Parts: sequence; structure tokens; C-alpha cells
Amino acid sequence: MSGLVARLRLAAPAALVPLGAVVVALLVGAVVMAVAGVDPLRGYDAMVRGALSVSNIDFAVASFTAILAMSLAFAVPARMGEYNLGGDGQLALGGISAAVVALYLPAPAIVLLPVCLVAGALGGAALASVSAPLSTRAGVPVIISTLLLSAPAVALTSYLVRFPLAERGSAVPQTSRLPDAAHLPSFPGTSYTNAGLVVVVLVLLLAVRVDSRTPVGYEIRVAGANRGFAAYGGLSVPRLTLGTLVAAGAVAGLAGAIIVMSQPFRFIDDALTAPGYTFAGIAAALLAGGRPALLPLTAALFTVLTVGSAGMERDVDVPRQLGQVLQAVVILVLALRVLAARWVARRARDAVGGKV
Amino acid sequence: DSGSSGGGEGGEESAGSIIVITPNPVGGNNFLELAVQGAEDVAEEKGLELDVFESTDPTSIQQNVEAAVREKPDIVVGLSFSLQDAFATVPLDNPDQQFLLVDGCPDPQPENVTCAAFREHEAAYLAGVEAGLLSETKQIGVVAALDTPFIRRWVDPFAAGAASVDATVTSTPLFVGGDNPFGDPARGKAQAQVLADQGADQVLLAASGSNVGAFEVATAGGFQAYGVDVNECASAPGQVVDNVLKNVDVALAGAVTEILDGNTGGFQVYGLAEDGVGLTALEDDVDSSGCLIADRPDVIEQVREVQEQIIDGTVTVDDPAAG
Amino acid sequence: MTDLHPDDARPAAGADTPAAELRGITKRFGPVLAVDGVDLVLERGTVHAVVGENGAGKSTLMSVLYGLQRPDAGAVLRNGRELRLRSPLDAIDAGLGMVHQHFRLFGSLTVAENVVYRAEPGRWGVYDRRAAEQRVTELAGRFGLDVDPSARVDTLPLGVRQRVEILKALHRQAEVLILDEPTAVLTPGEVDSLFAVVRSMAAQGTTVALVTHKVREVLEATDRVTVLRDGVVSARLETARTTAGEIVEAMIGRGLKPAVNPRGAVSGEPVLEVSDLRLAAAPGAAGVHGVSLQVRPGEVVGIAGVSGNGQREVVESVLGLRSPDGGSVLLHGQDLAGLGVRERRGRGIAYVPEDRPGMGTAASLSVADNLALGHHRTPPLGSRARLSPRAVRAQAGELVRRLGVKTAGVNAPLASLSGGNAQKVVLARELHHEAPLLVVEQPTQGVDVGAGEEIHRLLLDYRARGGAVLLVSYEISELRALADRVLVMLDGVVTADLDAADATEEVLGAAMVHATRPDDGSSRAGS
Amino acid sequence: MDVFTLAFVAAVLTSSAPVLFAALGSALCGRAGVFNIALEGQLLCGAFTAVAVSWWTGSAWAGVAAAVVTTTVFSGVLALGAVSWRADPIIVAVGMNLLALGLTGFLLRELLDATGTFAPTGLAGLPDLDVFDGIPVLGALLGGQTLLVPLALLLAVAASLWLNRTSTGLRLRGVGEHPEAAASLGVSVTRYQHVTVLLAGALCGLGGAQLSLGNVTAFTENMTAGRGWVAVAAVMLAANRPLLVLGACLLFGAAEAWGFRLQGVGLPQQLTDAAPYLVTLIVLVASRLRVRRRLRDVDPVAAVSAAHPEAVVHPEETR
Ligand SMILES: Nc1ncnc2c1ncn2[C@@H]1O[C@H](COP(=O)(O)OP(=O)(O)OP(=O)(O)O)[C@@H](O)[C@H]1O
Ligand SMILES: Nc1ncnc2c1ncn2[C@@H]1O[C@H](COP(=O)(O)OP(=O)(O)OP(=O)(O)O)[C@@H](O)[C@H]1O
Ligand SMILES: [Mg+2]
Ligand SMILES: [Mg+2]
Repeated sequence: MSGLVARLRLAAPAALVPLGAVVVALLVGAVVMAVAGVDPLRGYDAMVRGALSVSNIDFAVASFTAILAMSLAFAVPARMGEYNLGGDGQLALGGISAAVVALYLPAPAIVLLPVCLVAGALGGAALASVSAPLSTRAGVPVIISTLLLSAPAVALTSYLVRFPLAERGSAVPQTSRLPDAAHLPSFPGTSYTNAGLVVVVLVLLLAVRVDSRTPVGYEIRVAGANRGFAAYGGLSVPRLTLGTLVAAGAVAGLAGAIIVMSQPFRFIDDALTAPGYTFAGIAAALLAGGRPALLPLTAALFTVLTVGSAGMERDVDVPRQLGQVLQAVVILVLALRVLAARWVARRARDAVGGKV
Repeated sequence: DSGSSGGGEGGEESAGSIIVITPNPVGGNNFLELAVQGAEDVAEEKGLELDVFESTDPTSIQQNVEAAVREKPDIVVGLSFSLQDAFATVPLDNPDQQFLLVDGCPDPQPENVTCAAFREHEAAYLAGVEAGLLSETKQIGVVAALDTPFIRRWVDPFAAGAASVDATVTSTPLFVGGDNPFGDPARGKAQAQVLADQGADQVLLAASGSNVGAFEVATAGGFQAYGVDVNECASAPGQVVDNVLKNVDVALAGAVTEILDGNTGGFQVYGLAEDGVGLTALEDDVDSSGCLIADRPDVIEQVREVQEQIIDGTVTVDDPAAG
Repeated sequence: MTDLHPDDARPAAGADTPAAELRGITKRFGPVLAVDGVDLVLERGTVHAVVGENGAGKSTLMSVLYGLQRPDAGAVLRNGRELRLRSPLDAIDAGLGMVHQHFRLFGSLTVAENVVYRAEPGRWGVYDRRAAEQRVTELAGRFGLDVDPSARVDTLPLGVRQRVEILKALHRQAEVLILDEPTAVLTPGEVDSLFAVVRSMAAQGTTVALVTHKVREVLEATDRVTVLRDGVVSARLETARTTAGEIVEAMIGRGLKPAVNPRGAVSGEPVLEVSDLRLAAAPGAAGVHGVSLQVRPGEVVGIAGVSGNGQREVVESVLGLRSPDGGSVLLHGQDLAGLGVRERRGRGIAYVPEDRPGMGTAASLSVADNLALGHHRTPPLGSRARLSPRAVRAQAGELVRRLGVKTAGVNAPLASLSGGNAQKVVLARELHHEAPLLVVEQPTQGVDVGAGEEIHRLLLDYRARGGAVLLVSYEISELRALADRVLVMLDGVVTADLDAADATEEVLGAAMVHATRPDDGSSRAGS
Repeated sequence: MDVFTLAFVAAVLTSSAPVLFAALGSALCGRAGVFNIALEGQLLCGAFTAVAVSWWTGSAWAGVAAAVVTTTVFSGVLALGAVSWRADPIIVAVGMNLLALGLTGFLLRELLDATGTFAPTGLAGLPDLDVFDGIPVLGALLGGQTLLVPLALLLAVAASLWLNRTSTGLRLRGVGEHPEAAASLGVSVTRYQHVTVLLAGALCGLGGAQLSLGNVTAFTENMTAGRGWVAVAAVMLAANRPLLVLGACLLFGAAEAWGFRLQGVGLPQQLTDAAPYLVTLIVLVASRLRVRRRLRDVDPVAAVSAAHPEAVVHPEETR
């Protein structure tokens, strides 16, 4: 009982740290805006409205869905110390796989929806899984093989949508509109907020549970902490690597499928990668510091920053680039939260020491 | 917000407003800059308020269209076919709002959407005719940003036009591609250099921001260049032959005026016949344009002939984007 | 080097001025008071033992002397003058040298580069490789330390790496040399020659601080002894006038029970049967050339030998961490070929590895997580699909209590434990498997006498319950205390197979370094 | 196909030079134990400063100098964040890359009053070398290049010599390999790391300047277009060894240049986009397989963790 209280007392300041970092980041951002001649209050107001006002939240939720999924795609392998930088390729392959199935499989929605989602997951997983043997058999670091595989995968989807899958007569490299049966059902009164969010949240819950309550989650952490220890304990590092990468690729592919199966219901060249979901997801995952349960929070933060800065440009004419600067400042300030975290940890240790 | 109460035509106090939505950032993109210029002109002329929403990627387009609709301007203007999807659906949900799509048209066309499209391939064909006539090495080329159907509207007719006057001319298209196809001048220059090294002496530059580098190759004497959308003859003085013009500013201003006058729902196509596209060579002020073609009235004469043939239908130019 | 420090650190101080002195040193790590007001006087030209149990504060004290840790209170004096040690740089400048308990070597650099690092010969910033290697060869020759100066350090066995560490300090001509447990990986012969080096250095005026757990070494090699217990000095003794018992009592606060090793009843079929095991030699590793051995229930089979003579390869082949080129490994008569570590462990092998930080533990994980490995898929901790964090903590608490591991709690990171306590964690985890075969390497390396005694008792208890133990140790006393049979390995072959009774220090020591090999090199290629 | 003509090689040298500068900087950081993937942002910073200052002063060399200074200062973010304050270098790099992208775009509007592209007539670019004119092979290779191109090549050699033949190079390698050991011998780990990160910043400044005043004479938003990531790939391919970094950059440049030429004979643009990455990956796999076979013989456990560059970056604290 008192142990729990003590643990809470120690955890509370630890939770305040990222919060404080956000506050500092916002202050720095305010200075940046003021220097640029924008009233910070108006700027932030526009940013928040740009993301969260009744009229914008629909889009924001769609972005959030994608960023959350991509943060998970980075966070899962990061748990065992592997960095997945190939989110773009996995996202695009997932999207194109889902589009192909939707376009060529005549089936009712009840069948087509899950099949498309699974196809997307498989597409992403297939690409990510290549990096596992490259790492465990050939010794090519995951961080580099995922990065190197991403561009060719995106190029492949670009080729497909430009030639074999191109919509006839369109000036844009895009597939035809997917059949109605492949449209993810949206929430009443919205056009972007759809079942995709539910799917991603369920996947997240699953990931959190696997991480904290299953042997596999434990083994992933062990492998992340010390490969030699894992091998010694009989854990199959190659299998864990493959597993986490497949899971990561599947989540990214799922995100691709969800995007394609939402408005405007097609695979458009560039539409999946250009918004930068992958890097927003990476930033969100890094800021969550390896705790999957924190991902919704950090993903929401980056959604507000990205979606909101578009609104800021529209409403108060803050250039888009300032939005990027603001995001960068948030990332940098949050990166330095380790300073504060270290300080809190030292205080906590001293507190314990005082009792002993 | 100017608090306009009466819809439709602007009253005397609040002349009204238009919102222009672009598919990409405007800076460095000749076509978009020209279109926005046209919007500014007509806004000034009519005393309209003008707002420009720049999209950064396909996803933000829909968001900008809906945000624009919420502002209830007199006209929501979309630039380029990338907005076609949004303009197929949003107008249906907002029947009282007028829309103008430039460079594309949704099918079916909602009643409250006016369309304006260009037959830029016709002008590109004429530029190809010039290139075919002027090429000494019988090798010509194109540096373009990306291999998409839309951009092919410059690439393919340019080659076809050249071949129409000299079947031995070969055309090599190169696409910048990579991470930033519309803004990677170094890559654009490298590709232009490849064409120069291979002996191409007439090269169409259709790579937007990546053109800057390609023009440097022209300046250094690598080849003679052709610009796109606006007069770019000053980009490599003495080395630019001509430009494939697309008078989007005129078309946009015209369409806005029409809509404000109540003539909504049309689909105006601007080709050579309508004077919506053309070449600098065919303009009245060609002599002061700084373009090389000004020194070759003979070639201009031949191009005029082909122009007539296209207009009267004896020559048809395939549209690569029409499937 | 002397010309670099003309008159600062080495004045002709009075012969009775101590070479170095620590006064009232206090150092706290968060809640842990590692060193509490310790005075230590290192007289010129003496060898001074600093002994104490795990976590007594020996390494911390030496770190303070060497400028690695800044004390919370107290002063460091050199030749009677107070030093301001902001970093080891100042300590080196002041003529101090240190050989660390944990190696601090650059694996990808050569021996010579490691030795001369930051004191490189050469002009205008250009590193003179030839001069460096010459210097190392010369030093190594002078002190009888056999190394190849151009070898990459990460290809060398631990024993050789230790020599590189010593050479590093010797190269810097330290006048006060701190050796933190230098003998752990040396053979008796090497220990003797090191002590000879130490003695001759002392005779030439160098002062040596020797940190150790081993009372025998204290008695053999030192002039004075300072005993630490829980961060304070519990005794200051003169070696010539003390006894092993007195030292041990000061270390652990009680006398040492004589090691009892009642031989158990060895019975039944062999648990482990290794036949004709072969592994190709590689740079820095001897390989294995036809090793066979058997371990029966209730038996401890020891493998003696100098580190790097194939013991590790044998053990890793048994565990499945390495696939041998030839030969077989049978557990309970079943061939383990093709099975991975998990399957082998599942069939009943537990393993305490020598490389604790690299293999036996994960420093950043909690004590509880470290204790769970291998148990995490079975009740009570979990199943294939479920793992209960609560059960993990509960079991960890129980094991920590049972083995007396000193830790701030089961959630504390393993990195916060002292060496001996970390070793107990490894042992607790592996013994808890109750596997029929326990493979143990260097179970008491870096572990103090008290804890070592406990660990020995745990191993003997295990044997008494019918467990089979394959024990690799470089310490003859340990082998004599535990093993029923001792094999000696040299250059990848078994050079002696002795009954415990016959395995005297002299016989083993001889077999470990030379001679008793059945015949010459031809036997290596196998027959 | 004119694959091995001098013009082809010259084109490869030109397009590789900016990447090479950045990759060399990152490789040195890697050797010092700092994971530096903020190359995209630093190159962009250098490219922008070079153009802006060249425009204001009319001197391209002033632009180069300013690019070096500004980017060195900018790299201080990484030095402070990742070295002094020990924040995650990857997060810091992500932030720096985004910061540079946003800030250069913003300043392009505010300071140079341009959007998208800035290439006014009269913007002074770096002059071409003429000292090699008339010399057979060198003239063709370096004639049309700026001084920075041969400098990049020389710096690769110099970096290699520095690391392997000098005392400070030896110390640097030690710092990266085992910081505690280096510190125990009195080498200031943070000082070496700071200096190396700042040096990498200076190199990225040169790379950015070469991109915007050498390869072309213009600045466009996000004009680095992934070159910083290409440099990261080259560094990993080369395992932080400068001469191999040179090789990797040239390989990547050759794959790209060759791709352009293949487009000319009808290969799709997407394939040529992908080619450099695939070539790099294949070479990487082949080289790592060799290293690994060697390693496995010596130490199977080390082989397991060899696939882990980050392990070098955050060495686990061993007591
Ligand atoms: N860097 C550190 N951070 C926290 N605690 C530490 C640190 N270094 C040492 N300690 C703690 O200080 C105490 C003394 O440790 P020290 O390493 O000096 O002991 P030791 O006598 O050398 O033990 P051993 O024989 O096991 O090496 C131990 O409780 C240890 O856990
Ligand atoms: N024992 C030695 N034998 C030969 N040369 C030595 C020895 N000790 C130091 N030197 C040389 O003396 C010089 C100064 O040594 P020191 O260790 O102070 O290096 P430093 O260059 O000052 O280090 P830093 O630059 O890190 O401060 C170096 O050139 C070193 O190579
Ligand atoms: Mg110690
Ligand atoms: Mg110890």
C-alpha cells in the first residue's frame, strides 16, 4: 500500500517532465512567432482551431490515426533496439496492396473491408520482414536496410500507379476510385473519421498488452537491453527481430490501407508519403521514450502540430515554414527532457536514500 | 471576414471574395504563380478579397477545399486536376457555393462547378516543330519533373512535333524524380548535362524548380532551351528559343468574371484556337521577348502554318493524359 | 615523461613522506554511502593490499585516488602535497597509474595502440607505430609479459588483455600503481611472475596498491594491508605480522569456515557426454581439438587451464551458442546436435557464464527482469501467452532474500549492484531451474571471500541434490574446493585428467602451462 | 553507353561532392561515438547561407565562408544536445533537420523575398577551376568543377590519414570505441566529440555551399532532396571509414548518373529512382556477409550484436 503511494510519488514528477517540456517548447515557439511578427496568442489559437475546431477535427482525427499507427510501427522494433526508418515504403506498399484487392476482388463490404486491411498489413509486413534476415544473417543494421528499402518500395508503388493500375484518362497518377464496399464506414456526421481509428486503437491496445503482459514482450525488452544476454537465455534474436519487424510493417501497411480506404478512396501517388506521417510517427515514438502506452498522447501532440500549422497558415497567414520551425522546437526541447528526467531521477534516488 | 450578407454578386460595400486553392506550394512554380497573378488581377479589377490556400500534398487539398467552403466566398477556385476529386464531392454538399476548377473537370460535372481546361499539348507540339526545324544534331530532349500523365502532355507532343517535320529527329525525355522532383536544381542540371553530353541541341525544360539548374547548362552553351508556362528567355539569355505558354491568368480572370456575371457551370477548353495556349513566337511582341526565335521569322512562319492546321483539324495532337 | 613534470609531482621528498595518501575520503552514490571517511597511507616502495568484501568500497576508493571519482569529502595527497584531481589526467600527471577491475581497452585497436594511447610516441602529431610497438615489445620483455604488439585487442583472450592493461600502466611509468583485482584471469604461474614484477617495482621505489579478495595473495605479495568493510576501514595490518584468519575476520566480521567438500555418491549414467569435440582455431582462440568428457549426476567436473585454451569453446558448444565442426554432445544419452540454446536449456542445462556484463545480465534491466529470464514462459511467472509482472517481482523478491543479494529493491537496475551481488543474481536464476546439468564458469570471479564461500556452498548443495556440474575455473583453489575430477586444457586439448585427490596445485599448475601434454603438436590435429 | 567516359566520371564527382562532405563529417562523428544523422538539415543550412551571403556580398567565397561558420554554429545544437546533455542523437537530428527545412524556407521569404526558388541573375557562383586546363585526364575530370570538388576528395584522404596515422586520430577512435577507457587515460571525451561534431558541421557547410554555389547557382526550398540521407547510407555502408565513404559516395553517384542515362533509353523513372538505393543495399549486404563470416569464427556472440551500430553509440554502462 505505502509502496504504491511511494511509487506514485516518484512517478508523478516523471510524468510532469514531458508536460513541462511541452510548455517550454510552446514558450520558445511563442518567441519565434513574436520575432516573425505574429501575435503568439493568435497563432496558437489558430493552430489549436486548425486542428481541433469542430470543422477541422474530422481531418485531424484522420491524421491522428495515421500518425499513431506510424508511431507504433517505429516503437515496436525500437523496443528491442532496432530502428525502423522504412515507414514510407511500408505505408505505400500497404496502401497499394489494399487498393489492388479492393479493385480486383468483387466482394461485399463485410468481406472486402477486412480482406483489404489484411492485404495492406501483409504488404507492409512483407517489406519490413526483408530487413530481419538482412540484420540477423547478413549483419546489415535494420536502421539502414529499412531506410534503403523504403525508396525503392515507394518507387515501385509509383510505377504501379503510373502504369498497370493507373486510372484511364486521369492526368494524375492514381488508381480508380475504390468500390463502395471497400470504403471504411465513417462515424455519423464525419467523412474522414472512420473505422480505421478503431482498428488502430485496437492494435495499440494489443501492442501495449503484449509489451507488458506477455513473454514475447519481455523477450523483446531483453533483446533490446543486451543481445548477448538474450542469446544466452535461449531467446531467438532472429525470430524476435523478424517478429517485431513484421508487426511494425503490418501496422504501417495497415495505416496505408486505411488511408486508401478513406476519402478520396484511391491510391494517389505521393498522397501517403508526402504528408510525413512516418517522421511524425517517429518523433512521437521517440518522445514516448519506449512506452507504448504514451503513444496516443505524443501522436496527438504531433497531429495538432502538423494539422494545426496548416490551419495557422490559412487563418493568420503564418507561413507554413514557421509551423515546421515550431514542430522542430518542440522536438528539440522534448529531446532535452532527459535533462529534467535525470534531475527527477536523482531526486527520487535521494529520497529513497533518505529513508534507508 | 467582411460579413457579406447577400450571396451571389457582390454588393457595393463588400465586393465579395474569392479563395484560390493550389495543389502545391506556389513559390517556384510558374503555372501556379501565373494563376495566382491572374486571380490577383481580377480581384483588383473587381475589388474582391483574395485568399490563397496552398496545399502541400494530396491529403491537405480536401482539407483546404472544405476550409474554403466554410469561409463562404463568392467563388472557390481550384487549380489543377489534383483537386478534381474534391470538386466532384464538396460542391454537391454545398449547392449554394460556386466553384471554378482550372486545369481539370470532375465527371460528372456538378452544376455549381465551372471548369476551364487547357490543351497545352497543342502548344508543346508547336514547340516540337520548332525544335525539329532548328535541331542540327537531330537530337532533342526534355527535362521534366516527374513521369506522370499530366507532364507527359509536354513531353510527348514535343517529340511528336519534332518528328512531324523531320522523322530522323530523336527525342530523349529525362525525369528528375527523387525526393523533391519539383525543386532539385542540382539533379535537374545533372540530367540536362546528360542530354547535352549526348548531343541534344534543343531541350524543353518542364521541371519547375529543378529547371534553374537545367538553364545553367543552356547558359553554358550545352543546348538551346525551351521554357514552359511563361516567358523564360531571360533565364539563359541568348540560349532560350521559345516558350510553351499557357495563359492561365487570362483564362482564370475570364472565368471568374463569367461566374460573377451569373454564367456558371460551363466547361471552357482553352487551346490554340481559343488563344489559351501558344508560343512566345506567336505573340505580337516576340521581337522584344529576348527569345532566339525572334531571329527566325522563317521558322515562325512554318509554326504558324501548323498552328492553323491544328486549329482547323487537319493535324490532331494526341493528348497523353486522355486515356 | 619525467621532463614533463619537472618539479611538481616528484620532488625529492623525504624518504618517509608517503608516496600517496588518502585522508578522510567520503563518497556517496545516491542512497549508497560507498566510502565513509577512509584514511589510507601508501608508503613509498611498498605493496599495499586493499581488501574487503564485494561492495566494501575498494574500487570507489581507488577511483578517487586516480581522479575518476570526485570525493564528497576528503583529500588526496601525493608526496605530501594535496592534489587537485579533476580527472585521471591530473592523476597520470602526478605519477599515478591504474589497472582497472573491468578492462578499459579499445577492442578495435592494437595492443601497442592501447598501451601508448594518449602518450603516443611520434612527432608533429603523427603517431609513430613502429616506435610504439618497439616500446611495447621492450616493456613486455622486461616484465615477462607475452603479447603481440600488433594484434587487435578484441581477438585476444581475457588473460592477454589483462597483460595489456598492466603494460598500459607500466608504459606510463607510474610511480604509484593501482591494481584493481589484477589476478582474476591469470594462471598461477602468471600470478607469480606478476608478483615478481610488483616486487621488483617496489624495490625500485614504485608504490603499488593491490586490490584483491584473495587472502593468499595478500600474504604472498604485500607489505601492508588495509581492510575495508561497508565503506569504512575495519583493520590496518602489517602483512608480516598478521594471519589469514585475522584478515578474513576483519573483512567479513567473523572467521572463515574451512571449506568442506564431502564427495557425493557419483552414480548412474552420465548426464553430459562430450565426445571428440572439434572447433577450428581462430585468431586469438586456440580452438578445440578432440575433447571428450563426461559428467555424472552428483559430480563436479572441473576444467582447469589458462583462459583462452578452448574452455569457452567447449562450454559454448555444450550450450549451443556455437556449432562445433565435429564431435558430439549428448545430454542423458540424447544427441543435442542441431538444437538451439532454448531447446538445450529446455532439456535441462543451466549456465553461469564468465562474461557477466556481456552475457549473464542485462545492466539496464531491473533485478527482477534479470532473474526472470528462462523462467518467464513457465508457471508461476507466466505461460506461453501470458506473463505476470507481479509474479516476476514476487519471485525475484524471494530469490533475493534467499541468496542475500544486496539491492535497493527488485526494481532497481542491475547496474546498481556490486559485482558480487550481480553474480549472486546470475547464480540464483540458474540454480532456480533445478536443471540436471549446471555449467559454471568462474563462479567467484570478482566475488569476495564471504560471498565466494556462499556460492561454493550453493554449488555443493546442488551437487548433493544429484546435480551434475561442469565447472570452468582459472583458480586452482576453487577447483580443489569443488571438483571431484579435474581436466586440464591447453591449446584446445585435454592435457590431464585427474582425480581431485591427485590434483595438487603443483600438478595442476604444471599441466596448465606445459609439458604434461601427451605428445607433441601432432595430437592436436586429432587422431 | 558512355559509362566510363571522363565526362561521366566528372558528372559523378560533381553530384557526389556535397554528399561526400556531409558523409565524411558524419563518419568522423561515428568514429568519435556520436551518431550524426542531422546531415540533411546541416547541408540545407549551408546551402542557404552560401547563397544568401553570396548574394549580399557579391562574393561566392564569402558565401562559402559564411556557410561554414553558420553550419558549424548550427551543429552546436547536436554538440550540446547529444554530447553535453546526452539527449537521444536521433531525436535531436530529426529536430535539426526539420528546423533547417522550416527556417531556410522562412528566411527565404523574409530575407531574400523569394518563395520556392532563389536564382537571380547576378548571383555569384563558385568559379570553375582552370589550373588543370590542358592536362589530359585531370583537365577533363576537374576542369568544370569548383575548387571544393577536389577538396572533398582530398579531405577523404586526409580524414583517413588523420584517423589512422596521427595521435589525435588514434585518440578519437578510442573515444568512440570506449569512452570510459579514453577518459580513464585522461582524454576528454566530450571535448573530442564536441570538436568532431562541429567539424562535421563545417564540412556540411562546405557540402551545402558546393550544392548551391557549385553544382548549381541557386537555392530552392528543400534543395538537398534527401542527399543527407544518402550520406547517412554511405557512412553506414563504409562503417565510418573515410576512404570507403569516398567509395560509397562515388558508387551512389555513379548509380544515379547511370540511372539518368538509362532513363534515356526508356527505363522508367521509378526504376532509376530506386537504383542507387538497391545498389547500395546489395553492396552493403555483400560486404557485411564477408565481415560477418570473419567475425563468427572469432566470437559468435559478438556477431549477434555486430548488426547494431547504436550499440556503439550508447555503450551500455558497465560497472
Ligand atoms: N557509479 C556508481 N553508481 C552507484 N553506485 C555505485 C557506483 N559505483 C559503486 N557504487 C556502489 O558503491 C558501493 C561500493 O562499490 P565498489 O565498486 O567500490 O565496491 P568494491 O569493494 O570494489 O566491490 P567489488 O569487490 O564487488 O568490486 C557498492 O554498493 C556499489 O553498488
Ligand atoms: N611515457 C611517455 N613516453 C613517450 N612520450 C610521452 C610519454 N608520456 C607523454 N608523452 C608525450 O608527451 C606529450 C604530452 O603528453 P600529454 O599526455 O599531456 O598529451 P597532450 O597532447 O597534452 O594531451 P591532450 O591534448 O589531450 O591534452 C605527448 O606528445 C605524449 O605523446
Ligand atoms: Mg571493485
Ligand atoms: Mg571486486
